[in-house]
Amino acid sequence: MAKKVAVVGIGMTENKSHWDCSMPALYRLAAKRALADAGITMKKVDAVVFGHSPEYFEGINHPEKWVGEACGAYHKPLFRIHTGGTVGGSTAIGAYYAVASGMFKTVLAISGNKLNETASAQIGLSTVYDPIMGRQFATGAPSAVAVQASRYYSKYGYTDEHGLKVAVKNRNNALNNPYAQLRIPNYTLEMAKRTPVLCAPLRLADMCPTSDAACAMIFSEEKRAQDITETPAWVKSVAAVCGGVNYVDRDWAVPIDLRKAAEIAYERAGITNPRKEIDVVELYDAFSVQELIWSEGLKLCDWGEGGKLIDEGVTYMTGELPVNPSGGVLSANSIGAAAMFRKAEAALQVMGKAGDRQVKDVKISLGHGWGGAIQFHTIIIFSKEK
Amino acid sequence: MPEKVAIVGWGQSRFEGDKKDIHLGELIYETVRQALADTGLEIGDIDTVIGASCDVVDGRSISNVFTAEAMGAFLKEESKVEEDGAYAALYAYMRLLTGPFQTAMVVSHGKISESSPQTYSGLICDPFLLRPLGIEAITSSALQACSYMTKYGITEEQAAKVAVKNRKNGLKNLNAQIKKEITVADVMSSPVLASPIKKYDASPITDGCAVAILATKKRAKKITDTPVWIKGVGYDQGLYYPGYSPLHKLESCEIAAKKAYKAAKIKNPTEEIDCAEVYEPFSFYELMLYEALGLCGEGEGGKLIDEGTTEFGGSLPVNTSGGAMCANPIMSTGLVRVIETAMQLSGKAGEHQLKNKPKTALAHSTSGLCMQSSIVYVLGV
Amino acid sequence: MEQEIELRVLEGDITVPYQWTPGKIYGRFLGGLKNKKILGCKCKKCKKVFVPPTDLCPVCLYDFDDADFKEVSDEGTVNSFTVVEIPLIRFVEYAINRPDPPYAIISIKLDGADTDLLHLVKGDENLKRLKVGARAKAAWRDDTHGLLLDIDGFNIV
Amino acid sequence: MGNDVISQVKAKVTVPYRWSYGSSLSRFFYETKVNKRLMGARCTKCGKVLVPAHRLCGRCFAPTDDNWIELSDHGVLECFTVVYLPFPGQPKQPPYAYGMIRLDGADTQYPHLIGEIEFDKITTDMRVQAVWNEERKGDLYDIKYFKPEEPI
Repeated sequence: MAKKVAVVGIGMTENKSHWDCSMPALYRLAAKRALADAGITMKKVDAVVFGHSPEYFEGINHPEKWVGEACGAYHKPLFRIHTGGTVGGSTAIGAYYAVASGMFKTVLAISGNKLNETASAQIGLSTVYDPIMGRQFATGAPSAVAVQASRYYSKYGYTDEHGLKVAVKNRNNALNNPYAQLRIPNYTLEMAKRTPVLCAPLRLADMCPTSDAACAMIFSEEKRAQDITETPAWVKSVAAVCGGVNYVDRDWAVPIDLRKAAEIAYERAGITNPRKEIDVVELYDAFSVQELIWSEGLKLCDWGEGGKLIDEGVTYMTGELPVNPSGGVLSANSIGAAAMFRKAEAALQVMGKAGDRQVKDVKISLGHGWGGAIQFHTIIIFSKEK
Repeated sequence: MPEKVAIVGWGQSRFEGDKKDIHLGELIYETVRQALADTGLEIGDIDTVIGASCDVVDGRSISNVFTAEAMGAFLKEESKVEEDGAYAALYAYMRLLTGPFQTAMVVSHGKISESSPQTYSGLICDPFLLRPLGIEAITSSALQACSYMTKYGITEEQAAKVAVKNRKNGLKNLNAQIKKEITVADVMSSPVLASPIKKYDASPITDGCAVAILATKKRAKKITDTPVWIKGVGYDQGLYYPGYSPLHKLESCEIAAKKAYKAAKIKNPTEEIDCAEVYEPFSFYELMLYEALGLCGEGEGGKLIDEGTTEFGGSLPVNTSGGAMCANPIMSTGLVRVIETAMQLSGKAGEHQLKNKPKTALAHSTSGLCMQSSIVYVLGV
Repeated sequence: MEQEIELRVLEGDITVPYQWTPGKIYGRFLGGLKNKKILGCKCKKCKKVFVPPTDLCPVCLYDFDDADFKEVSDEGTVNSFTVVEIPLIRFVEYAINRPDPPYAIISIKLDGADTDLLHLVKGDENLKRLKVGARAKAAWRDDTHGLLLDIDGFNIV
Repeated sequence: MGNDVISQVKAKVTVPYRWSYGSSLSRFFYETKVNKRLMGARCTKCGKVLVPAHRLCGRCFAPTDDNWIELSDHGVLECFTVVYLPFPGQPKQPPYAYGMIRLDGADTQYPHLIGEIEFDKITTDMRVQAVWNEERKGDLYDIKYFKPEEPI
């Protein structure tokens, strides 16, 4: 049966263009910071789970081979997970299972990307589209999510202003996050509305930036976790569920795959009323509108009520259930690390170590990620109490 | 960790050099259905699915985007390991040890003919130090072969014997791609690819898919009368830059094997292991693997093949399936080693079943240039 | 099915222009090549000189820094080699590129280094004299770009 | 001299591929090329109709019926985008509009371009119809684009 597992150390790099840093050095920075945070060395780490998103972002196949030793993996067990945008979440979940299985006591999960190794991340992202069925008119992630946005807005009668309000909320939250890339003082809805439409209905303001970043999390079993830190973030449950793209009927505005993941995660964590029981959520808002859609999938509100959350101020830092205090993916997106940042931010919140972006009295937090053609979802629920 | 998780069923596609006529999704779908039929399970009985595939092989970034549904993963707890399927089986094993899952399906696939082993392996190279030289699987392995053979006085004929042995074994394997008996002289006279590696020292280009179904102890016994238990598994990653490594030995494999033996409580592998399936992309690697796996002493790989110990009728048969020499479906080759081992242990290997049914056996896989990473399973009945 | 339908394929490629960041360690090694110098990094813990250097000593996990750089000889001993006979797919295009086969890839320990550098040997005369244990010396290009192939190859001494 | 640090290494990577259509897509695009027909396949379990016709239903993991169904080349535009964002090597030059079209008789969506309409007039749930290319090669572009449905 599953061992109790906690996060005992977190390391983040800044999200920016790391022009002075090779890809191994970028991962190294995150790994070192996580070890320092836990106050341990690699000697105490039994295995590494390595995450990295599409190979064509940096043009490196099996990047874990080159980059692994920068994560301290010399003669350690290491395997790599790759599930697209949610890889950081999948990697953290992989490390969770590596510990929960009893196979290892302490495992380093690390994930990242260096999106600035090409002129545009959309070059690589467009190769996600099937070469026979759709790559012909791909414009990376923005065009896919714009299609999703148009469906969501029209299905429930919302407008692009709902998305832009999320963008403004999260960008203002990002001012409290030293690792965020977009930190724009006094960012207003008027400013967001003035940005150009890039993929209708999405404006520049609705979209995430292009970052280089890595994130690392150290998972430990119960006893060692308590030895390492007084503030472990206990993993209450994890879930990663796959949806359908081309062999199923699909309503882009209704993420049944995320709903399934949420139901699994809540059941395992003993959560019956997520809106009440969860104190803070970090979700994968690569595009503003997705915060509304994912809120529904996560059962923070009913289907079609996502827009109301932002209208009613529920998800602001001052609201009933703050979402993305870090500024979210809208303020920093390296893709490979982005979903791990969500998990790491959620863990920091229950540890009480989230600095200026700390929400008060967090007992339960949730970190989410999506990837693939918007069909892979990962969730980890953390608790302050064991 | 004895008898907690078992391999209970499997499916293998036909391994072919060029499955040009089959869409990747169709290939996966048919192989998964074959595995389900093997166990009598329905897709609804599978609790979690772990894929193994590669963006660069598929020419589709985030390779599981369009294949997950063909794996039967829709609305299931799914993940993807971007390594050989033997590593995906490891992750499935971890998941089964934790409680929420009773069954797991591991699906690995690759149609390398849609791209090339050269671009697949060449892109593993870093852009500064290795890639400018034309390093890829053949050339990096050739450097390693030179180093190993020079250090221990291993001859090209000894390496050729591996190719001869495995291709002979492959004749009896229905799934094998290469079915042609060759002689040492044939190997020696085949064209040089990168010295000392010649055409017949190399594994073929293979498209294929492999599926394994794993289950917890409780479920396994309900699914099959012949569960094959994962007795121990070890894996390790060594140094990346070939100029940093002692190329004459396979350090990561040595460490992985020690860990697997420890978990399985194997003290003397030569006595306790009845047969083995190893991933030998080039003939000489099998000799190096004998040493790294502790099946013989250091530098004695050549002697072991000379003595016939690892032949089909020998005391420690290796690659009774024909190994990678007879089919090397990239991303699946290692999982096929696990499956073939399970086939021998469960007595289901058909024409290539060993006469004395083995009780404890070893499966090996690798990933990266110069076998940088290795995984070793000890399986048993 | 009613009639025989041709099973189709789509031929294409994935083409991406890259601008890889070497960072301070690879970057300085490549900068050294531009100046026709071979630089390595000495690990403060194990004292080994890594040529070429990577960001850290992978064994000691010591992060290399500017102060750890050390110039080594451009001559050394061949530890391993392979003569490439088959044409390999050219999937990458740098400012300067490797030759067509036959050429050799060698693993060479330069004097003053504790690791091997992987590089090339070209030309019939060199290939004839190439063997394990042979001494070889870098042949520099006239025009250097800060790339590994600023060394055109190694000549057997 | 002596302490130069190279800050970037530039190179172009080109990886050739040859992707297989397989039997279903070969047959689907044979139909678009030769017969100007969009074919769907019905799941043998849930009865839903998939387009393009595929071998399996992802929801049920059941095979589809070999007897394919001819679908209308008219349908409803369920969602769409107008792309203005440019990037190097983009397969199609912006601006252009594309969306997901639920063809009459199908349960899944077919992706395609939207044409013959000003971008700001495109709406979700509008009826559209295929405009076929005179010269067809057996690919997605056997249809040029979908345009607003003409009144009958």
